Amino acid sequence: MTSNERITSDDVVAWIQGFAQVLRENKGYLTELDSAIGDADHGINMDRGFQAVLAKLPMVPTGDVGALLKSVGMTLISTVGGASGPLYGSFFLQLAGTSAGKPEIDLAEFVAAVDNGITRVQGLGKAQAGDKTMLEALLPAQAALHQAVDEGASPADALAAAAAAAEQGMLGTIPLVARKGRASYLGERSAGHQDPGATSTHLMLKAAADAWSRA
Amino acid sequence: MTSNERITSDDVVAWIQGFAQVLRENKGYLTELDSAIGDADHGINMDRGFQAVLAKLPMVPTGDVGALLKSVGMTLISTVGGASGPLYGSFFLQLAGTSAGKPEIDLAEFVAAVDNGITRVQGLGKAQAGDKTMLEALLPAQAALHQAVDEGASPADALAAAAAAAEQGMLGTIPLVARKGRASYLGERSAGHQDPGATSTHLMLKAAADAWSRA
Amino acid sequence: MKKLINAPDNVVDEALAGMLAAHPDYIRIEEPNIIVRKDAPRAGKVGIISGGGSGHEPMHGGFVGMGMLDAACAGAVFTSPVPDQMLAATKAVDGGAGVLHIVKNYTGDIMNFELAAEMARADGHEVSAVIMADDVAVKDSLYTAGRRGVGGTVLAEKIVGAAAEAGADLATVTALCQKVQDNVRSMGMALTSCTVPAAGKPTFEIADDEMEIGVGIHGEPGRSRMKLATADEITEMLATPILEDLPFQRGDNVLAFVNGLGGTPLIELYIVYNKLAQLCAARGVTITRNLVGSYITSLEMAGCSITLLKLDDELTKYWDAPVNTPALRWGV
Amino acid sequence: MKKLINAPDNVVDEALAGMLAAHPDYIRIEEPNIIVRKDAPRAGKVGIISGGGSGHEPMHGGFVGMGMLDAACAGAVFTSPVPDQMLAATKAVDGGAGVLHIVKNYTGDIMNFELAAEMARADGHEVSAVIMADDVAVKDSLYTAGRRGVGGTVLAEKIVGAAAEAGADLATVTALCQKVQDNVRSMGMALTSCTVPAAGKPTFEIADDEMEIGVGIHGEPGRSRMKLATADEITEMLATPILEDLPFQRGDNVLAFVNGLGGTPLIELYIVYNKLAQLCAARGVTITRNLVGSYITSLEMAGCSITLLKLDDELTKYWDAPVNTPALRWGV
Ligand SMILES: Nc1ncnc2c1ncn2[C@@H]1O[C@H](COP(=O)(O)OP(=O)(O)O)[C@@H](O)[C@H]1O
Ligand SMILES: Nc1ncnc2c1ncn2[C@@H]1O[C@H](COP(=O)(O)OP(=O)(O)O)[C@@H](O)[C@H]1O
Ligand SMILES: [Mg+2]
Ligand SMILES: [Mg+2]
Ligand SMILES: [Mg+2]
Ligand SMILES: [Mg+2]
Repeated sequence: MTSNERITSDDVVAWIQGFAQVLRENKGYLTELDSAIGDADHGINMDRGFQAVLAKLPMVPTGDVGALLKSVGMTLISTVGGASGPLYGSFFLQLAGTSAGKPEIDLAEFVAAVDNGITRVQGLGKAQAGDKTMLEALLPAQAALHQAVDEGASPADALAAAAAAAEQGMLGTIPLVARKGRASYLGERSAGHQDPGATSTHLMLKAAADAWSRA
Repeated sequence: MTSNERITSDDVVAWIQGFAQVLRENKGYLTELDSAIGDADHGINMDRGFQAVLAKLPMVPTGDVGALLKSVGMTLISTVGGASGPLYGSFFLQLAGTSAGKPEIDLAEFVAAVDNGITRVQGLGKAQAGDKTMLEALLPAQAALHQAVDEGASPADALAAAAAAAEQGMLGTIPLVARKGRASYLGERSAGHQDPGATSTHLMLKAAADAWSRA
Repeated sequence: MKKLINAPDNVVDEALAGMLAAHPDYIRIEEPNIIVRKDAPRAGKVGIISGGGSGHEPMHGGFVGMGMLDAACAGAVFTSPVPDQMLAATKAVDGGAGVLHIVKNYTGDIMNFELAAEMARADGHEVSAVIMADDVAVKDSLYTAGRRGVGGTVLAEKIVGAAAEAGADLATVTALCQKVQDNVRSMGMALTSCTVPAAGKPTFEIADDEMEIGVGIHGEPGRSRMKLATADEITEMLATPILEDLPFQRGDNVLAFVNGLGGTPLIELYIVYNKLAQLCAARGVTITRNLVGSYITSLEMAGCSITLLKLDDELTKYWDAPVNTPALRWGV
Repeated sequence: MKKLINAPDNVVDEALAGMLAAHPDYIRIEEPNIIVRKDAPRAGKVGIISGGGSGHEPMHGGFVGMGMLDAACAGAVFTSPVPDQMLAATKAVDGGAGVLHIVKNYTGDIMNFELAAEMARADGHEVSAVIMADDVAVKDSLYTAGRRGVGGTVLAEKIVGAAAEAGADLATVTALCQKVQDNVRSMGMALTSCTVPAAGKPTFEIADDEMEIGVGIHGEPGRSRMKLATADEITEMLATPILEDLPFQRGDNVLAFVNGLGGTPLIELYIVYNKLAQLCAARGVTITRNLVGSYITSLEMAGCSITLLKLDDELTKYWDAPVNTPALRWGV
């Protein structure tokens, strides 16, 4: 891919399928992270949601990025539950935002949609940077994406940079004391553990980078 | 002691105190035997009962073998519960039988009382030789006691012989399949385990032998 | 041993004190450890008493109240109460119409209740007794102690209690209790052992992948030790011997009772009930009444038992009759 | 993992099927996994719905019926239900007087109920919501998710359900529910962990001589991991922070609720209640109502929770009002 390459609905399908695959493989790992500071279900929740997403894919009109992302968001909201359901679900609904009917979008459009998604996650969850949530992965990724756009990077390179930034953010959750979500009940005892949601967010971005670099 | 020696109320007190002591020491062992083929409480039950018996001793008129044995029987019935409570309790009530008011009794009187005690145990429990109950220890002991009387043995020697016979009977319960008591619910699976009640009965007779040989 | 207790020797006394503190409007506690219906004796009403070792809560004390038991005798954990208790209970509840002793078939219970009945009769009380022996896990025989009294006892206490409340005489409630016994069958299973507080360690060892089928409510080993199975398979292992023992036949109406043994949560009992309902339907046996919950327990043992009672109009009427006790309540 | 289940993924569906089979006279089950009062909607009556992750049975489904909930939404085990469920439940029970959502304070529950309320309002339903957050084990703060909703929820559902049954309007029941929240405090402890079926292993490791004080109903770690203590010491560790938080004061009348977490038998709960009654009495706090049993559980976790609700005449009246559900029943 090069800077002027675009993100097609096939790219999005590959991303979603890749992420679902990764969640399958990391179901136990994410659940284990959640059992340390939460209620031992994050991997189970995300896997349940994305298996449902895969089941719905065939029914989604092809060649429509917006319809695709909207279906993902709706399905997650309807099947995941917990904190991650509304958060990931609304995030994907916002991603769908302006791309309804479009067979493909460019990186700038994608990044603008990601901005809306993050805004919605913050609006719903009332969390901020430093609260030890998925935002610890999303916010650095957001910055990386904007820089990539400015530098005219390709979608694949942009997402690779975003995934790398998210991974740093994910690792950065370890020392943090949670102030939102179930982990916050632990207070000080939440420090020393990696946040499950930040981890799944890193996996989500990495799945996009992997899928699109293969394109 | 010699054949014409008699069993005084002090001898009986020494026996009861000795048995209570032995039950304390074997509480865990008897309970463990009961947990294999019963409900894990025989040692607890017997210990509870004989601790109550000890507590009552000071209130019993001295120099009265019958009153002493009656107090033991009544206390056991009122404090032990389970199968062993009525059985041991009634056994001691029968032992008290004809010795009311007597400061001492001879071996023949004692053995006759034991006969009544065993008859009562059989009447209450409806068990027979071979059913894997305390009778496996009582019946051989009964035979040994009668032989001892015929041979003019001393109470101490008679009880030593009875205890030895009871021990054989106790060991003899191991291969038996229980037909009475909780253990009978196990059917074939009760074989291979020593009966708790036969074990406590052996300890009871051994306690008498030990107490009286010291006299 | 992980329990919410203070000292093993105080478990029964403190639990009774807690029961009294929680339910002073239902019960009073009298020495020696008997739970008596607040307004007993009721003149002209047959007194219904039961009792047994503790560790099976809410049975029996939780069933003392209007339309069920007049008194319950609480023995040491898993040890039948002593005759003094049944004698005191009989005296406390005899309203002049006599007293029925509902006795679970365990050697100790039988002998202690018998001694108590002897004494009570000697004191001029009219006493009858019915032996509950509904556990099909135990092969019955004249030469053995016979079947254990388990879940059927709960149903008998409810039904007989209703009849006594309605004014039936001693002969009638005694016959009714026997009728329940003749028409009820049960079987249980354990996933884990229980621990008798005074013993301090599990009554039996069981591996993480094993279960005990046919276990007794005192942790007595059962019919067989098996590899862990699914809820559906377990339900079938319990229901089939029950159904075929009476036998329950096509066209029968039954009360189905799925009971938790103390350490098993309600969500699992409903899964068992779901399968039981299917099994009964498949045999043309209609469940017209049911009870799902932990009513006859074995301390903290994880597992369940199933009880089926063949119903007719009389039994159904008395089951439906109002009951107002700490553990069972309806129609009031 | 030792459970009476078939497959982890079927636990909730099969338990609901079992509930329906056992209580067809109380409830109906509608897609997607909502338990609806048989006769809902009732014209002119405010609808009361709640819901949350499964694994807390009988809460919430066992509280659906006359005088309590009109519908309960059953999520996956320990995972809040999805908005579709609360939307469907709201539609199913709205008798024209609006619907109250009783929400336990967990991020997931809050967000899913919020999304559902948005959709329901968009469909023309009048919806209000009250957040239950009564767990004093969690230090409260504006900057955190705040306290967890635990045992107080059971009491709120009973009291608010009675008011709605009596014809109170949406604003009134909403204010009443908030009043319960403002006057109720709880804290729990665990002797053992629970195991989420889909996870297959215990949520947390705990040694044979340890306990977790302040545990959450999803096995969330609590205030502190300590050496096992006596029931009296544990009761004091739970009751003291509760009493001092509101605070409950000399002269107050309270409802005392001693709850089992799923793996703890009733006999132990009565021992805890016995001590709790003494502690309240010592502080001049009078227990005028009580509830002892396993009503809000954490799968098979062994442990208990204590909840105290400060009562006034209004709350007492609605607590005493008739209730007829699978899990709570009196006055009918
Ligand atoms: N208020 C919030 N804002 C953003 N993310 C949150 C918030 N609360 C929780 N999360 C994320 O959700 C993750 C937990 O998701 P999950 O375990 O599926 O839901 P639940 O906590 O309801 O069981 C946390 O690791 C955290 O990253
Ligand atoms: N019918 C009976 N006749 C004689 N002895 C019996 C009978 N039933 C049980 N026992 C004796 O009682 C012992 C068990 O006593 P214990 O454990 O204290 O009572 P329980 O079985 O009620 O728990 C058995 O080991 C057996 O020796
Ligand atoms: Mg979670
Ligand atoms: Mg025993
Ligand atoms: Mg016993
Ligand atoms: Mg969750």
